[in-house]
Amino acid sequence: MVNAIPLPLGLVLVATATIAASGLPGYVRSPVDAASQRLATALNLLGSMLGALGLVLFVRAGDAQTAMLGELPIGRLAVSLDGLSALFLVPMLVVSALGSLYGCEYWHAAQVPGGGRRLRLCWGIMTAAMMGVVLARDAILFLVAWEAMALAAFFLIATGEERPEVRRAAWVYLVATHAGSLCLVAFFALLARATGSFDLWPSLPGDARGGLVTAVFALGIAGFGLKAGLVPLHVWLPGAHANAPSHVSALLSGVLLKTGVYGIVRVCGLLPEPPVWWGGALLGIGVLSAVLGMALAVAQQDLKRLLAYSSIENVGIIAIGVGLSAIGRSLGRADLVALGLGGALLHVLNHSVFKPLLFLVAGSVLHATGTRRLASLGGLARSMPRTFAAFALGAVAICGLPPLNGFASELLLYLGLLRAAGADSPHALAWAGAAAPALALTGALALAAFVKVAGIAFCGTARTPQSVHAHDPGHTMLAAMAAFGLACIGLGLAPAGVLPLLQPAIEAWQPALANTGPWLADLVPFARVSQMSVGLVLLVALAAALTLRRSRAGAPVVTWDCGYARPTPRMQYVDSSFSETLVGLFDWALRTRRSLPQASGLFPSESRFESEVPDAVLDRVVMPLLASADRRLLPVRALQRGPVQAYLLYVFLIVVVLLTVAR
Amino acid sequence: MLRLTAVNALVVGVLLLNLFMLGTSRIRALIQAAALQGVALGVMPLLLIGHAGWYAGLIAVATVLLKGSLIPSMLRRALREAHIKREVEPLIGFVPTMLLGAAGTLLSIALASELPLEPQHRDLLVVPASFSTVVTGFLLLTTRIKAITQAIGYLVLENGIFIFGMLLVDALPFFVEIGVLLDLFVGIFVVSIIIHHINREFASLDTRRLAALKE
Amino acid sequence: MTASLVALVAHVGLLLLLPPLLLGVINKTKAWFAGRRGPPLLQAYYDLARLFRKEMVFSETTTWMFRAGPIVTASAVLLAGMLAPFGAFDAPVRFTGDLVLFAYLLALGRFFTTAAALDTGSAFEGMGAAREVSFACLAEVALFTAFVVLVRFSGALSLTPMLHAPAQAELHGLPAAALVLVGVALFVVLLAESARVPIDDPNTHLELTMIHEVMVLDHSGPLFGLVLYAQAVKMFLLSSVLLHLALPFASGRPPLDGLVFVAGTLAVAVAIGVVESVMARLRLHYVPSLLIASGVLCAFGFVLTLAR
Amino acid sequence: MLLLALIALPIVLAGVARLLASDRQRAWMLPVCAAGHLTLTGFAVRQPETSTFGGWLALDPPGRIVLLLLTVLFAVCAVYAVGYLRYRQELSNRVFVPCLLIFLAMTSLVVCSQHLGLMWVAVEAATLTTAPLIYFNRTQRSIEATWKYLLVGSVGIALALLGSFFLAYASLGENPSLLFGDLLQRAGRMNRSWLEVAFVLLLVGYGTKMGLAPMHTWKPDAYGEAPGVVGALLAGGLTNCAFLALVRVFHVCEAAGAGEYARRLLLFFGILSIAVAAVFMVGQRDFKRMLAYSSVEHMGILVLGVGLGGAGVFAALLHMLNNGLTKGVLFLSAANIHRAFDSKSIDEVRGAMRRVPLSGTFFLLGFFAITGSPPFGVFVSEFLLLSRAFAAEQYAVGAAFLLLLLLVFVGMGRTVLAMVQGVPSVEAGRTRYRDGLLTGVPVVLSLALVLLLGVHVPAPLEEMLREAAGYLGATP
Repeated sequence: MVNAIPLPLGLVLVATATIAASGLPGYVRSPVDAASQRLATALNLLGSMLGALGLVLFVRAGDAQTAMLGELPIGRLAVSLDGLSALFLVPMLVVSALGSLYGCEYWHAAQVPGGGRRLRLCWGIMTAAMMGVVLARDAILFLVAWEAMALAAFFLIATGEERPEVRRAAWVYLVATHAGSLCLVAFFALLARATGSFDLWPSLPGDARGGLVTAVFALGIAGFGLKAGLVPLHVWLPGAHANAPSHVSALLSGVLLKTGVYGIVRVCGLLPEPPVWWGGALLGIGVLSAVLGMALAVAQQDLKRLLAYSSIENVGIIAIGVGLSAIGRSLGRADLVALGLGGALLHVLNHSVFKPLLFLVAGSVLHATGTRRLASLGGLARSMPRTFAAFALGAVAICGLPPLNGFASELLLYLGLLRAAGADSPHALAWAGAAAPALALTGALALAAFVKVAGIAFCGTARTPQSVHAHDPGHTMLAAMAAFGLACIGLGLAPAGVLPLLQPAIEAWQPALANTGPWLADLVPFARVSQMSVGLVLLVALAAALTLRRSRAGAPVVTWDCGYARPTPRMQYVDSSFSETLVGLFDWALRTRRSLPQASGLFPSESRFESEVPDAVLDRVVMPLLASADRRLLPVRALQRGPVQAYLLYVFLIVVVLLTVAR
Repeated sequence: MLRLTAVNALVVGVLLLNLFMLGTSRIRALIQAAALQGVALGVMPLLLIGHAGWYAGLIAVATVLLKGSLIPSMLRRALREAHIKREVEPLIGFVPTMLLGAAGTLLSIALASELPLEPQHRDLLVVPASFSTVVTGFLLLTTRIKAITQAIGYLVLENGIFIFGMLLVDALPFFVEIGVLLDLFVGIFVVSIIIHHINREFASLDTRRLAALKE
Repeated sequence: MTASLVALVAHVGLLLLLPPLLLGVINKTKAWFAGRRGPPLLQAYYDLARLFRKEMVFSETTTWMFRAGPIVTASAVLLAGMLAPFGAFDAPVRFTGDLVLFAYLLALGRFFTTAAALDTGSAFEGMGAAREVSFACLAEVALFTAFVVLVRFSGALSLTPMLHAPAQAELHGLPAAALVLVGVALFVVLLAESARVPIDDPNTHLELTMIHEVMVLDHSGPLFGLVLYAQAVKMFLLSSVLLHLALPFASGRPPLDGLVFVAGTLAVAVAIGVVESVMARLRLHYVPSLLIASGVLCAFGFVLTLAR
Repeated sequence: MLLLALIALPIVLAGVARLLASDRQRAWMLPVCAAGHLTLTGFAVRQPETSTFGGWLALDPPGRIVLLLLTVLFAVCAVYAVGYLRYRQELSNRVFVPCLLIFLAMTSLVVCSQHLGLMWVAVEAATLTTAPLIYFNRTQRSIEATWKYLLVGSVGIALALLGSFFLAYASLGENPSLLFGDLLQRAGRMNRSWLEVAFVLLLVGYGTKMGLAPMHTWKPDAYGEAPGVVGALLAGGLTNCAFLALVRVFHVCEAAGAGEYARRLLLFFGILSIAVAAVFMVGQRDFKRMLAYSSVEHMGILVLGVGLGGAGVFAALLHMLNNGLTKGVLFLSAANIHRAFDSKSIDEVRGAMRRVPLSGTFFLLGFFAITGSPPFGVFVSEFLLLSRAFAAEQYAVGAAFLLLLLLVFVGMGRTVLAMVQGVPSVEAGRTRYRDGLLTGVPVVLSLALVLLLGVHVPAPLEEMLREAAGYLGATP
């Protein structure tokens, strides 16, 4: 029973198919064949173009479109394109295309074992599956797409499986994602029990309350939160992001996490008027994730782990927005809905621009120097200037600083939170305002973290020969980074540009807004923000012209070190000392492991100071728990050691028990 | 009436054989007892079914033949080939096993009394006997070490079940009975082959040697 | 039209010219406490003029980031100045949420200042940068909590109406108490952000104990001038924000209000000077406690507004 | 007649195989027989229910499904066995091949027999024929496994016989009979207490053959030591025959009004089996034993489904198909890996995906399939089962089910990934085995079937499943 498919949706579906097939060429031709890799990238780009075209047409048309493609053993192949799905499709198309472009040089078929064709295959499958996730309108289809996505991601993370730490990261990810999938299976089963069908996304009856609905909410948040990486469910995230190839990390952080966000948004939309505590809980989790995530990020000594933790922070920020909109939904505060969800979704878009950019930068650094350890980098700003420029863009953007794109989304969230605290809102709601300082704190922490990266890895002088001889990557990688960088600038100078995407998404979630408003454009002075950003740029240009052009510069000298004339690279500040104060402030959560130097005697011998910050949840809670469970279960094994007589005894005993006790 | 007493007498004999099997320390004697039980089982249907149908007789013959002579001889051969001590080695002593056997008998009588019997079986001891024989089989299986004694335990277990089959001898069609007997025969046959191999591989029938596979 | 033009000119004029005077006032106050005559009031202006004529010296390790530091900071701070109302006068640029932009422009400045400091590769400047970003985290929390309280108090999401609210409302009871708490907290933030005692000591000579000054050791000439100037502007802006709470006064007559504002800012400067004279600099690891305390004050203020 | 042919054909060919001189030709008898059996089954499942010998042999709806699974699985394994025997030329297959064929005959008999006694005879016979198969490798370990398998299995099956007698006795009265048809007819008049005891004994008895905990103890040993192809046939064939027997008995009990009691027992055994399997899979270093425990787990899922009743029965029957075929994938690919490394401990086996790419990859995929990842079939049946648990308000059962599934995934995954990932250590037994056509195609084929069941259950098959579920008194 396939019905007529509207053109935009059709284009998106074709795009999905194209991208899904993009990895296949590597299997018909020789694996180490760069041509097939280029073909794969071409297919990816083509698919993205088609998808983008479809989205443009959809935004023009404006109304949701559905199609039925066939049947499954249980459930149907029902897909639909509404505002929310469309918005989440954008990062998928962009990051997948640019990432595979970057991969052409970064993971060149001729230089990696096996030609990286499994990577390309899974890349296409994962992207297509993610598109399927947001398009699916049937629980079973959703689960199929979800699992395909999760498994493809597993293979992508496990690309370098010859290294044990990669295997461990992939394994942790696999367990986490499976736990999440089981939660979702239960979630959809209960949902089907509540609504009587597998259609997505249903709206439960307004008076639906009680255990069942609560269980649905809890399971949904758990399942999707595991994917999104909300604290304390983030255990898999840092390892996976750090150990995957960098463009894969970009895809994971830029897009995969967002599918979890998508699910959370949908879960909060299940009830017309959800209980207030739903939004409250989400807001709390968001604050926790944002603050702890960033605190952990500041403490990291590995570039990619730092970026991974900052992803946790960003997801936390998004969760704050979603929670706020849920609260607004339950209290009938349309403005909070618009601002909260708008901010969250805008941040989804922004984060999928600057985080991939930063991961690609990290990839270039890794490519050039072979290390991710901040303390063994340094001075890269001189040896790889273009990469440094890209990084600076990404860093300013991710700290939410004007004039780049991070600012707009945080502004929306601040407006929402401050409105919640506004004079006319009740006390219970005003507490939501308490999230604003938390948001500010994460902003400041982010600034600390990225100044640290900029200063330790890029500025100063090189600490190791690798970073002396590092060099900018080739045009392909630079092009991908440049594209993201330009997006940062564009979205920063003209955030209003994405309103046509945002407004329908919000209305898809809260249809009432469509005719009553308030519209996002009325709540937020986008024009002013653009003007100020442009003004800032002009002002900087002016100041630069005034100071630099008409003033003379003397001959370069060594850095002033209070009279010490011969500074060495080893005298520079390193990352751990840079973040020492902040780590100290958060030690109650981070619990740094320190090995202090033993200095004794008049002339103490050489000794070292080391400190590392383990993951707050994985290394402190989960692993010990599992270990103890292992120990507990071991004695049970003795049952299977017995002689055959013992085995026969079991049979005999169970009969006796059943005949005597169990009757 | 006379038939009933005769049957009950046989049944009591079977019960005594059970205790003896639990008590004896010589494998040969064990095999003899099992064979004797088999013969008793063979006779039983003739007594139970008044109108001695042609196939009741046939079953009786088959039973006596298999349980009484063929299978025991196979076991004896296995015993002969395996040059081992002729003693039964119990995991727990003989006396405890006998006590357990007695307890099992009591338990089975209790269980049997719970289950309502058809009028024509009311005053028969067949059901408790079959249960206690089954229990005996289990005891032999679980408390004896040598592979061959376990085989005998299995035989006794089957005997117990067979005793219960007496009650349905006219309900069960002919060649199911035969099939059951045949299966038992083949089973013991295969078991004795395996015993042969165990003896060849391990130079003993001590099942405690069979402990390589475990967690 | 002309009125607004005049207002704009006046605003920009104050913003550009007044800040260095505050430095002079502070130094005068300290000198007076110490019984010295001290440098002339306009010393800061002379210094700036001299610096802008000097040539610049760059360390060979530095890159464009080092040059960008002062420039971006100064521009950001000046742009922020366009958002802040001066006394009874509205800010020339007002829109919903400009308070966020205000705070984030200061943060932008911090980003580039610290990055530029690290660009020199000097251990001391790294030290300063580390302290700056760490303490800023706490200062930001205090600042935004203060904003939340003020929003709750005024119901406005823009600096101008928000800061004018205390002058218009008749103050008594809990809200007034909340405002007092916020005022104290904002004063601490002001001291921290503009690197004054007890958080930092602008004219110590031991790099190990400095925060802001140590970050700019390598700057010279016009760039260093920009650094000093930006710092002064920052102080001026924060004290003008504080002023609305300390001196909620608005007569309808512009000349008078203008006078009140200038006097008020200078009074704040005097207050800073007094603090610098009577207090010693805190040991570094007490600084966080002080900033957290100011944040807690604001939190109390928030609770008070709830209890309204 | 057709049914008789189904049983007779393998026996005849077994005789032929016995007479043949060369091992090579004898091996080829397996595919030949499989082809014949497949076609016969094709006809048999189409035509309406026919009964021969006064209703002793008949193909009831559940039987059709088991027969289908049986013949498909045997076909796959037959092709594989040719390749396997070619690799193990040093061992004669004079016993192996005929036993395999007789095993097929006996299992078919189980499926077709409508008589409690006859069915028992067939199950016992099938058990006995598999003993030599398990002992194929002629090692001390294999003989130990055979001994344990034989003893535990026979004792369990003996209990089933006693149970059958009890069931007969429960329905004793005018012209007694053990035909399921008659039993169902007079179910209403059965004696409850006899019936319940009978069900306990039959459950334990056939449960032993299924490998439900705590009667599963023979399984890891037997599956661990038997050749992979035998393991596949045991896990996918014999266990399901035992399950069929159990379902038929349960059907009688339900008709007799003891369904509630029976369901409680089934739920108990289901959860217990899954739990025990999960516990023993965690940290399992021998991957064939791990597969055995996985089989225990899925037998538990089957009885759990029946115990939940309603749509659960449908789910269980579907799951039987999925599990059987997936077990084929897992056992056969595991056997390939075993041969490629000459070890079945994850201490030696590493980087299987590098040394035997096809087997390694499909073993991994099979793992994902068996742990219920969509789009593989197991997911569908498990999802249906869970929905049924919730629909029946058995929330605790559903939750326990999910938690145990996670535990199983963790336990199994650690072992599987350790095998397939990484780099094979050079000294780890370099054998000459590499993936070949005969040992590779069957694996691919059966996984393809599992995938097909996941994305599209063919209409006739679904019809059969519904019919079977309906026959068992459950409306899906």
